[in-house]
Formats: sequence, C-alpha cells, structure tokens
Amino acid sequence: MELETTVGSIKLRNPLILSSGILGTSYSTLQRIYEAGMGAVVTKSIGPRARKGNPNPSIFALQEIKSVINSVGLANPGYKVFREDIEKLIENKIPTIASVFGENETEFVEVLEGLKDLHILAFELNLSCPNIEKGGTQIGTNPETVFNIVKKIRSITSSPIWVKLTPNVNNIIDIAEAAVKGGCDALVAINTLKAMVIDIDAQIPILGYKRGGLSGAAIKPIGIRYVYDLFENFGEKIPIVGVGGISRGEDIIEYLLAGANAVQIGTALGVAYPENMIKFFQMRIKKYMKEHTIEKISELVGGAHK
Amino acid sequence: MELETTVGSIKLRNPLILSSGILGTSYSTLQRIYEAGMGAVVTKSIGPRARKGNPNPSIFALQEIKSVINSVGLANPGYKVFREDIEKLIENKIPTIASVFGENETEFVEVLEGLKDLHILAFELNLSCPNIEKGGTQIGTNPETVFNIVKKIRSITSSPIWVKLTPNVNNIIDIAEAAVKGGCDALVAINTLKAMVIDIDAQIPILGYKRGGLSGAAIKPIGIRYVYDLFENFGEKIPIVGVGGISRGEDIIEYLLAGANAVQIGTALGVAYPENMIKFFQMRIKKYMKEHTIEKISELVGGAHK
Amino acid sequence: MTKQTLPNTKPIMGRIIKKWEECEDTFGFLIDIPVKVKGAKPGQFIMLWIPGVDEYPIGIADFENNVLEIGVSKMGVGTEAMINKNIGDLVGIRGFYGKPFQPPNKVNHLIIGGGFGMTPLKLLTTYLLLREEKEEIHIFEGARSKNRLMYLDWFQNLHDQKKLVFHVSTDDGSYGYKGFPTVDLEDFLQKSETPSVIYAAGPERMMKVIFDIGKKYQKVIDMQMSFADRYMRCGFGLCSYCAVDPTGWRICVDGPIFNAKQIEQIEDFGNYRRIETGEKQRI
Amino acid sequence: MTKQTLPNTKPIMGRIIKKWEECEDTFGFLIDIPVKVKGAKPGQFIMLWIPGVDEYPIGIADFENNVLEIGVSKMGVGTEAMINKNIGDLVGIRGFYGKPFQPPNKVNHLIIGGGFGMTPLKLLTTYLLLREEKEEIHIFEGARSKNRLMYLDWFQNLHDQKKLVFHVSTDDGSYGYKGFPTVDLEDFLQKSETPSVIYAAGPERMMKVIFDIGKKYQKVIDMQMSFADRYMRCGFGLCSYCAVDPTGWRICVDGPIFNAKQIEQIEDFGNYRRIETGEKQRI
Ligand SMILES: Cc1cc2nc3c(=O)[nH]c(=O)nc-3n(C[C@H](O)[C@H](O)[C@H](O)COP(=O)(O)OP(=O)(O)OC[C@H]3O[C@@H](n4cnc5c(N)ncnc54)[C@H](O)[C@@H]3O)c2cc1C
Ligand SMILES: Cc1cc2nc3c(=O)[nH]c(=O)nc-3n(C[C@H](O)[C@H](O)[C@H](O)COP(=O)(O)OP(=O)(O)OC[C@H]3O[C@@H](n4cnc5c(N)ncnc54)[C@H](O)[C@@H]3O)c2cc1C
Ligand SMILES: Cc1cc2nc3c(=O)[nH]c(=O)nc-3n(C[C@H](O)[C@H](O)[C@H](O)COP(=O)(O)O)c2cc1C
Ligand SMILES: Cc1cc2nc3c(=O)[nH]c(=O)nc-3n(C[C@H](O)[C@H](O)[C@H](O)COP(=O)(O)O)c2cc1C
Ligand code: FES
Ligand code: FES
Repeated sequence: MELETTVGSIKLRNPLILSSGILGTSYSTLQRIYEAGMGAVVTKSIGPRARKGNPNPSIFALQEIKSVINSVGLANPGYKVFREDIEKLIENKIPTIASVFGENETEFVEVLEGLKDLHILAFELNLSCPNIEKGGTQIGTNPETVFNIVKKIRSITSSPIWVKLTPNVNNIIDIAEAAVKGGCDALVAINTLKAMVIDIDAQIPILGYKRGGLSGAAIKPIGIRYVYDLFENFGEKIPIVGVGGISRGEDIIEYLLAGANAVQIGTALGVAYPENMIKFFQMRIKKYMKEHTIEKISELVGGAHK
Repeated sequence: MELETTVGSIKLRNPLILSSGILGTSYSTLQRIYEAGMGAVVTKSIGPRARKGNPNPSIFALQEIKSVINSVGLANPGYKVFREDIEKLIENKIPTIASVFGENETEFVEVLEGLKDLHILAFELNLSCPNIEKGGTQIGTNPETVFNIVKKIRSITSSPIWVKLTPNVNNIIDIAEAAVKGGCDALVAINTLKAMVIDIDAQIPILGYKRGGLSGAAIKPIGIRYVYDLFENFGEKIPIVGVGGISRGEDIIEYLLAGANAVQIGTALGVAYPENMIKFFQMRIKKYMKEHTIEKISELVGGAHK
Repeated sequence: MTKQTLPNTKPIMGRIIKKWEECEDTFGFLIDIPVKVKGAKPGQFIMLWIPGVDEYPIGIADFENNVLEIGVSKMGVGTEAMINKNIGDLVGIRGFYGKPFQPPNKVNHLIIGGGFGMTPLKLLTTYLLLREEKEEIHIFEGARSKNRLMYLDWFQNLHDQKKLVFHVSTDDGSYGYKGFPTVDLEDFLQKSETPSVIYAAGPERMMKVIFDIGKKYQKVIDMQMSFADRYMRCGFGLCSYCAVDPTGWRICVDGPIFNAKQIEQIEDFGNYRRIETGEKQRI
Repeated sequence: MTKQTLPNTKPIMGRIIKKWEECEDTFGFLIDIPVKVKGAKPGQFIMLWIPGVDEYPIGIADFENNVLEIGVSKMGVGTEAMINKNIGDLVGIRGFYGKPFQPPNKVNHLIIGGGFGMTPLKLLTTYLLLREEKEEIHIFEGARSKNRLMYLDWFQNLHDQKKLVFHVSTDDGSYGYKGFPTVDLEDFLQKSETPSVIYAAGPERMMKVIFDIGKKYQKVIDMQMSFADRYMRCGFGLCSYCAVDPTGWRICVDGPIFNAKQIEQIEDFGNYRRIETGEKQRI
C-alpha cells in the first residue's frame, strides 16, 4: 500500500498538503508541519510588499460548526523578505509551494519575477481571497482576468502553476476553464466562503475588518461539490487539489473520490497538536485502503463518478 | 415590549417566518407552524405543473455541523392543485406567502396569473434553487433575467413581491439591484449553498440527484454576511428578510442587527417538536430585548451598522 | 433550553450478514452496523438507502447489539434492489425514527396486521413477551395465501409454546381460517371481556376497517396503528411530504404510531395519502 | 481518536464589574463572564476584545467562579481603549489559551518579573501558596520607580505575613533596592543552596539576562518563562504569526510558558519577534 500521489508532474509522498495561510508565515512552522508527515506545504500568500493585514480580531473559531472565520487580509512581509524563508525550506528539502497574490496582473508578475529562480515545487496563484478591498475575489471571479494573469505567469516561469479558485462565484467551471486555457498545471478548490459574525451584545461585526472568510467543517460539503463539478468537467485533463473543511481522514478520502489528486488542509491543523492530527489522518487513510484493498491513491481519485 | 415588525407594507405579529420548502407541502403543516407562534409562513415553492422532484435520498442531516443537505428539486403538485391549500390557509387567516418558481419568465407568469386573485400576503419569487437542471440558480445569477422576471410579475400583480436570492453568485448586490429596479418589495437572502456529500464506503454521492443545497447552522455566517452587505448597499430603500442557519434566538437577533426586518427559519424547525423551538426563539428574543431595554424590533434592524 | 438538535445523521453504512426468504416476495435481512446505535423501540423505522437506487422507510423487526433485522417486501424498483442484495453488500441506514407503540399494562394485547406491517409487530411482540406482566397476547395475521404469511414459523412457534395465541387467516384458506383477519378479531372481541388494546400495522384500508370495529367495543381502551402508507423524504420532520390533514402531523416524527384519539382527528386516515409531488391521492 | 476539536469559541462578552489603578499606566479589572468557564492555570492568557478597537492577548491575574481578574498596561491604542472602559462596559473574551507554568515540588520558587509580566506571576503565586508543600517562595519584582510596581501592596502583604519573601527593586531607588531585579536574583542564588526553579515574565531582554544568570547555577534545575513579546492573531495555533524560529513553536499554544530546555532551542529568544506582517524584527 502506497500513499504516494501525483499532481501533474509533481510527485508527493502522500496527498496531504498544508493549505495557504495556516501555519505558513515562517519557514519554521512550515518545516515543522511537513516533518510531522505532510506531503507538501503551501506558504502564506506572498505579495509584492509588506502588508499589515486587517485589524484584530482577525481569526476566531465558531465551535458549534467546527469552523473558523478569518479576515487576516493577506498580512505578509512581501516576497523580498519572505524569499529567505523559502530558501531555507528548499535548502532543508521541504517540498514547498509558494502561494502568491497581487492586486492586479502587474503585481502578480512582480512577485513571480522575484521568486521564479527558486526551485519551488509549484506556484499557487491565490485568485480568491475574500478579505481584501482590491484584488481578492474580484480577480478570481472574472474569467478574462484569470486567463490573462495565468497566461502571463505561464510565460514567466516553467515551474508548475496552480490556480486557487474561489467558491464565491456564479460558475466555477468558467473560471477554471480560463485558468486551464491560460496554461495552469492544477486547480486548487476551494478558498473560504464570504461570511460574517455579529456579536449581539456588542452589536457590531466581531472581525476587525467586519467581513471574513469561512473555513473548516462547515464548508466541506461545498468544497466536495466544487471538486466533483471540476472533475466531471475536466476529467483527467487537469489535476485537482481539494481544499475545504477536512477535519478527519474520511474527509480526505471523500475529496479523493470526488476527483482530487491531493488535498490541502488548513483549519484542522490550527490545534495544539497538529502532529497528532496528521498521524490520525494517515492512519485513517491506511485503514480505509486496507479495508477496501486499495493499493494506490490513484485508484481512489474520481472514484465517486460512476 | 412588542415583537411586531414590518416588511414594507406588510405587518407581522413577530419577525419569525417559516421558510419555503420546510413543512410547506400542505396547508395543515403550514397552519400548525403558524399557530405555534410564527409571524407568517411561506409555502413550498410552487411551479406551473406537478413535479416529482429528485429521487431519494433527497434530504439528510449533517449532524457534525448542525446542517442539512437537500435535493428535493422543487417537488410540488403545481399551482392548480396547491391553490386549494392556499385558499384554506387564507380562509383560516394564516398570513401566507406563496413561493413561486418557474424555469423561465413564461412559467413564472403562468403561476402568478393562476394565483394572483388570492389574497396572499406576498409572492416570493424563488430565483435561487440549486437543485434543478433548468431555471434554479441559472435564473438567479443573471441580473438581466432577474430584472425582466420581476418587472413582468410587477405588472401582473399588486401583491407584494419578494425576491429570494442565491448566495451562489459573484456579487449578490448586482442581482439585488436588478430585483429592486424590477420593482420588488423585499429581498429574501439566502437560499442554500451548492453542496455535495459522498459516502466513502459506497463511493458515490449520497443524494439521489448527487448535488444538493446546504442549509442549517453551517451557512449562518454566510447569510449574515449577505444580509449585512445588502443592508449596507440599500439601507432603508428595500426591506430585507434574512434566512440561513437560524437555530437559536440569538441568531435571529444577529440577522436583525445585520439589517433584516424579519427572518425566515427552515432547517431548525425540522425537528420532533417545532412548537418548542418557536417558543424558545420567542423567549430568547424577549429576554434580549428586556436586557437591552429595546421596545420594538425596528430598533434592532441594521443595528450592527455603525 | 434550545438544545433540540438534529435528531440524526447521514446514512451509516451497514453490511448485510444474513438474508432469507421470509415469504413470497419478502426477504428478511440481518444488517451489521459498525457504530454504536441506541436500541430501537417497536414501531420505529429506519430510512434504508440502496446506494445508487433509492432510499425509503423500513420498519424494525428486531435488534440486538449492532445487528438490525428488517423485512422487505417487493413493491417496486427500490425494494427489489434490496431483495437483490447479497450477504456482504452495503446499505445505508439512518434512524431510528418515529414514535413507538406504547403498550399499557393490565390489558389484553391484540396485535393485528398483514404484509410488511408484521415487521414492527414482530418487535412489539418480542417486547411484550419480555415484560413481567402476565397479559394475554393475541396475534391476528392475515394474507392472501399461506406463502405470503410473514414470520409464520416464528409466531406459530410462540403459539405452540403457549406464550401467545396466534390467530392466522388467509383469503384463500390455504392456512388458518379462511377470510380476513378482521373477522377473526371481531369474533374474539365479542367473546372476550378483558380490556384490550389493538395494535395494527398493514394496508391503511385494512386498518380503517379495524378502527371501525374497535370503536364499537368499549373494552377496546385504545388502538395504536402504524401509518406506513405515506411517502417519505427526510424521515425526521423537515419536509412534510408525509403529513396528514387537517392536523399537520408528520408520520415520520409525530407518528408513525398514532393512538385512537389521534386517529380520530386524522381525516386523511384510510382516505388520502400524498405522493412525491405533494399532491393528495385517494388510498 | 481524532477527537481534537477547535479549542475555543468566538468571543464571549463579559462585563467589567470593578476597575482600579494598579500602578502608573496600569489598571486592574474584574470581569464577569456570563457563562461557565473552566478554571485558568497560571501563565495562561485570554484574547481580550475591545469592540470596535482591537483584540490582543492578556494574562490572567486571578480567577474565581466566573469572575476574571486581569491587569492591563497602557501600550498603544488597544490597551488605552481598555483602560478607558468603565464599570458596566462589555468586553469580549476568548480563552483560556496556552500552556501554564508547571512548578515541580521540593524546590525554591524564584519568581521574577516586571511590568504586566507580574500578571501571570500573581496567579502563579496564589497557586503556589495553595499547595501543601512548604517551599520557599521568593518574588523579585523590578520597575523603573515605585509608582510602576504592580501588585506592590499585594506582594508586600504576603511578605509581611511571612508567606513569602518579596524582593523589590526600582531603577531609581524610589522603593526597595536600587537597581535591576536580576542583581537581586543573582545575589540570592549565590547565597542559597536549595534547588530552585526560576519563573520569569517581563520584557524579553530582561528574561534573556535572567536566563543567562540561571544557566550559571546548577542549583537552578529549571527556568520557566512567559513569552509575551509576540504579536498574536488567533491565539489558538492556527496562524503562526506568534511563532519562534527555528523550532516553529507557536507562543500561543506551544507556549507562552517555555522551560529551560525549550528556551535553549529558541534562537529568536531575546533577539527577534514577528510583527503584524510576519516580518521579523530585532527585539
Ligand atoms: C413508516 C413506514 C414503515 C415501513 N416499513 C416497511 C417494512 O418494514 N418493510 C417493507 O417492505 N416496507 C415498508 N414500508 C414501505 C416501503 O417504504 C415501500 O414499500 C417502499 O418505499 C417502496 O419502494 P419501491 O421503490 O420498491 O416502490 P415504488 O414503485 O417506488 O413504490 C411503491 C409504493 O411505495 C411507496 N413509496 C415509494 N417510495 C417511498 C418512500 N420514500 N417513502 C414511503 N413510501 C414510498 C410508493 O408511494 C408506492 O405506494 C414502510 C413504509 C413506511 C412509511
Ligand atoms: C501571552 C501574552 C500575555 C500578555 N499579557 C498581558 C497582560 O497581562 N497585560 C498587559 O497589559 N499586556 C499583556 N500583553 C501584551 C499586550 O497584548 C500588548 O501590550 C497589547 O497587545 C498592546 O496593544 P496596543 O494596541 O495597546 O498597542 P500597539 O500600539 O498596538 O502595540 C504596542 C506593542 O504591543 C504589541 N501588540 C499589539 N497588538 C498585539 C497583539 N495582538 N498581540 C501581541 N502583541 C501585540 C505590538 O507589537 C507592540 O509591541 C501580553 C502579551 C502576550 C503575547
Ligand atoms: C486564517 C486563515 C488564513 C488564510 N490565508 C490564506 C492565504 O493567505 N491564501 C490562500 O490562498 N488561502 C488562505 N486561506 C484559505 C485556506 O488556505 C483554505 O483554502 C481554506 O481555509 C479552506 O480550507 P480549510 O477548511 O481546511 O481551512 C486562509 C484560511 C485561514 C483560516
Ligand atoms: C428540504 C428543503 C427544501 C427547500 N425547498 C425550498 C423551496 O422550495 N424554495 C425555496 O425558495 N427554498 C427552499 N429551501 C431553502 C430554504 O427556504 C432556506 O432558504 C434555506 O434552507 C436556508 O435556511 P435554513 O438554514 O433556516 O434552512 C429548502 C430548504 C430545505 C432544507
Ligand atoms: S418524511 Fe419529511 S417530514 Fe416526514
Ligand atoms: S497567534 Fe496564531 S498561531 Fe499563535
């Protein structure tokens, strides 16, 4: 029984990838999480320059629905500073995916130009953050913009390009189509859902930025749906990385069956002992594969489409 | 202290409305739920002719996130048959909102023509069902279509027209704008989120229709966000009815503060004792109003916008 | 206070570990559910999911630890798909749903039914036999012919052991009395002097006849009947496709067992049911 | 097995029921939380939300039933907003977060700190005083001047009651010894022969000095220090803005209390912290 999987040309030791924005601000946390047993890690989204992000509260849990709302707003030190962290990761042989964002094409290009010499596993274009004024989902909901950015980045780097999609759209297929036509190597779905929580005693939205994005268990059925739709539409044409609400090993299998070649996990790793979580995930997958006499992850991919 | 509220010209004894598709297939359940203490009830969405809906499983619970996924697919007996149920409700003085759907403008018109003589509280146009092939969200994501349908219906009836919006859009404001321009009297947000659940042992989607819509606690932060966005954009220009994931009295207050004049409750009433739930909701609201020395519901509406 | 939560889960996959032909067109199944589930009460039901085919309500015939016994009668595509399943196959189960029979003490228990209605009545019988009270239990089973009598051996055995009285009848006389079980029941009621409760499960038209008979006798202090002739989607009270007029009761959570006082109020009883569209249809 | 769940909730609104000036620029607050909360351990913290302004970590000074005592020092807009709050005002609280101090038995407890670092040290002292063991407790508090000594009366009182030894110092000599508390600590260590554990909370540069002193003495069997000089967003281990290199430990859940063995591995200790952007900054 092997946990290995591939996302296009990329081979991973297992299908578990740390998703962007969770434990991804420092090489050290990324390394720690990788070493706990992930297949790869994605950095916090990196932009052209330092961003303070949104005021606190910017992250809190909604325990009732095992979820989290956040409005970090892409706080990041900018690619010039974060380069060093990526270099350390590469030096330490951590399969690293750099998440990149910009408010427009020019900014995306700037960041890519600044990082393209690194031997990165892939660049993940974050076309889908709901927590910033400019860019963010606005970019990710327009097929033309998506096509142009992906095409441009494609011309800059030969590293694999992953495009991360937002669920806050009329039709995710149109956007995915544009990204595929632009030349991306994998689709990543989904980012967070537009959301808000109001405190009824304080009578204001709790998040400092008011609006935020919902992640965690609540969004899993939504993520599964979009991965299923993407797989149904594109089939083997483009690899899919499933994200959203994974909190148990079962959820990973569900994403694989929906059509994901690999998954990303975020919110569920924001716990005291992420190492244990990762172990649990792996044990559960192995148990399932044994029970169902499955030898390779690839046997599961898209298995729910019959 | 008064629980009365208004949605445009409509006065309700309290802001609790049963949402469409829950306990809404028969005059008798609608009447039962109203008598348990709701402010009004919305019927199951009624189309031009009988529809069997989608095969079972078409509804099941996701207990972990206190939610439900459904793909009922607008099963309904058609307006000609359901007229009788509405007539009984009106006869029994139940404030009844008729939810109406069609696959296109012509169908909407047919149903409206068939029901417009009834002394209905309002017509709610369901432009947002994710569970049917034609119509459904396709209609509700196109501002032009929305404008045309609402305008046409406006010319047919002088009854209040409510438009129910889907959250599965790039930008809910564009759609709402179209509905308002078309002449609607209130916006209802939100309908269910596109979703799917796959069974990992059976390795297929559980719902007979495969795809479904997510309702219940998981979607509350999403509903709150859209109601807040709508209120911020339209202010007092158009009343808003908040729907999505209400499961406690607190949630109702949260919707009011976000900008709703009234709320609809669905999934939370799908329990053994809906009567108790309704009592709990009312008690909680009263307790809150007492603690915060609030006399009227209108004092709360939009209170989170400061 | 508002602790009422969704009373159920998505389907849990169980494995068929035994299958047998119970009678013509009806199969018994033992299903092993790999999670802890609370015990079922007589009259409750599950939603049975045949992956890729259909999901529908099925009564509970017996239950021990995590093994569930059900009986499925061929009606259409969904039930046929179950009957075609074999040992080792997986089916989905949600439940247990619904209100159970509530047998009082110190009465005669008159249990009457036919077809797959015998399923909850089997569990009810088991349940009554386990009680301390020494009350008379009478089973009145009817069917078209001998080969359509469900649990025939099981009830016959209990009768032979003098644990209960098994009154059996067939329309064609191929076993037991010739005629309807309702005739048998009325015969019994005329003779008996003990206060009795009637429990019925079967075709609604038959239950209607039983109800009319029962009303004539003062010694019949209650009648509890299982409404299984209703289309169900959710099974837990959300959709109302199973509802009866004019009370607005949902068979799945307010029933499926109703008592005499309730049945009196259900105008649809024996007259109308809803189909998938929500439209009412004559029974 | 995978039962690890999100360890927290959204902010719960508590009402300020008491407020007092603890020392210059620092106020004490009692906050009444209207829900049952599990007891806090010394060294743990809360995320304090000042609605409409900011949310940030604050240590726990004391706790009884549902009333929480905290101490807040004016630093910037966020802490000032709290200090401007009055009795009856609502603030949001999430927590309790972080790993607590873990005092061993049969050692001298040397508690050293300054500024708002005294907050968790107060709770630690209370906790130690409640234990059965008769161990020596020494408090070393330092500040710029007398009017910046936190909990001065509280500790002085315990000293007068001979419950502990309160070593107090000010930079300007306006109270206690003149000089840094670290000098006091080293003096003590030279004389003492008992195995000791040092507990420190205060500016990281001061803790660094303490750490270097402690390392010189074999009798110092452990040092437990509270890292409060780190920017926090989530407080429960999700975002990593509070993380230290090269271990990747998050102050909020892997800390804020680290022991000597851990601190040895934290290269950032006393050198670097992250700011809101995630960029590292010299301390
Ligand atoms: C509370 C309850 C308990 C039941 N217990 C048993 C039992 O123990 N054993 C047993 O064999 N049968 C039982 N039934 C009946 C069983 O659910 C139907 O026979 C079955 O759904 C038929 O499905 P089908 O696809 O084979 O037939 P179809 O050809 O689809 O329909 C045949 C008949 O079954 C009805 N039916 C179809 N789908 C449903 C549904 N989702 N819910 C309710 N009725 C439906 C149809 O309206 C029609 O009257 C019970 C029904 C109820 C309501
Ligand atoms: C574990 C821990 C426990 C603490 N306990 C206490 C306490 O008991 N009493 C007390 O007065 N202070 C305590 N602090 C420090 C307190 O959180 C900061 O003083 C406060 O955040 C300053 O906010 P401000 O808006 O007033 O100042 P700013 O002007 O915003 O900043 C002043 C300083 O505080 C830091 N700061 C700002 N926001 C945060 C944040 N979200 N998280 C961490 N640091 C931040 C800044 O980086 C800067 O160094 C604690 C900090 C930590 C990490
Ligand atoms: C605190 C937080 C910060 C995030 N930051 C980013 C980000 O910078 N870039 C990005 O592409 N996604 C970001 N996300 C989205 C996650 O990568 C992921 O798509 C989403 O949370 C759904 O997965 P989950 O439910 O497993 O967390 C963030 C999510 C959270 C909770
Ligand atoms: C089983 C079910 C059926 C529904 N049918 C309809 C419908 O016919 N028309 C409609 O506008 N909304 C329908 N909805 C959506 C609800 O009216 C409501 O918008 C949604 O469930 C969110 O509210 P809730 O979380 O309180 O259930 C349905 C929802 C459920 C769960
Ligand atoms: S089956 Fe849905 S309410 Fe009974
Ligand atoms: S504050 Fe987010 S990980 Fe520590």
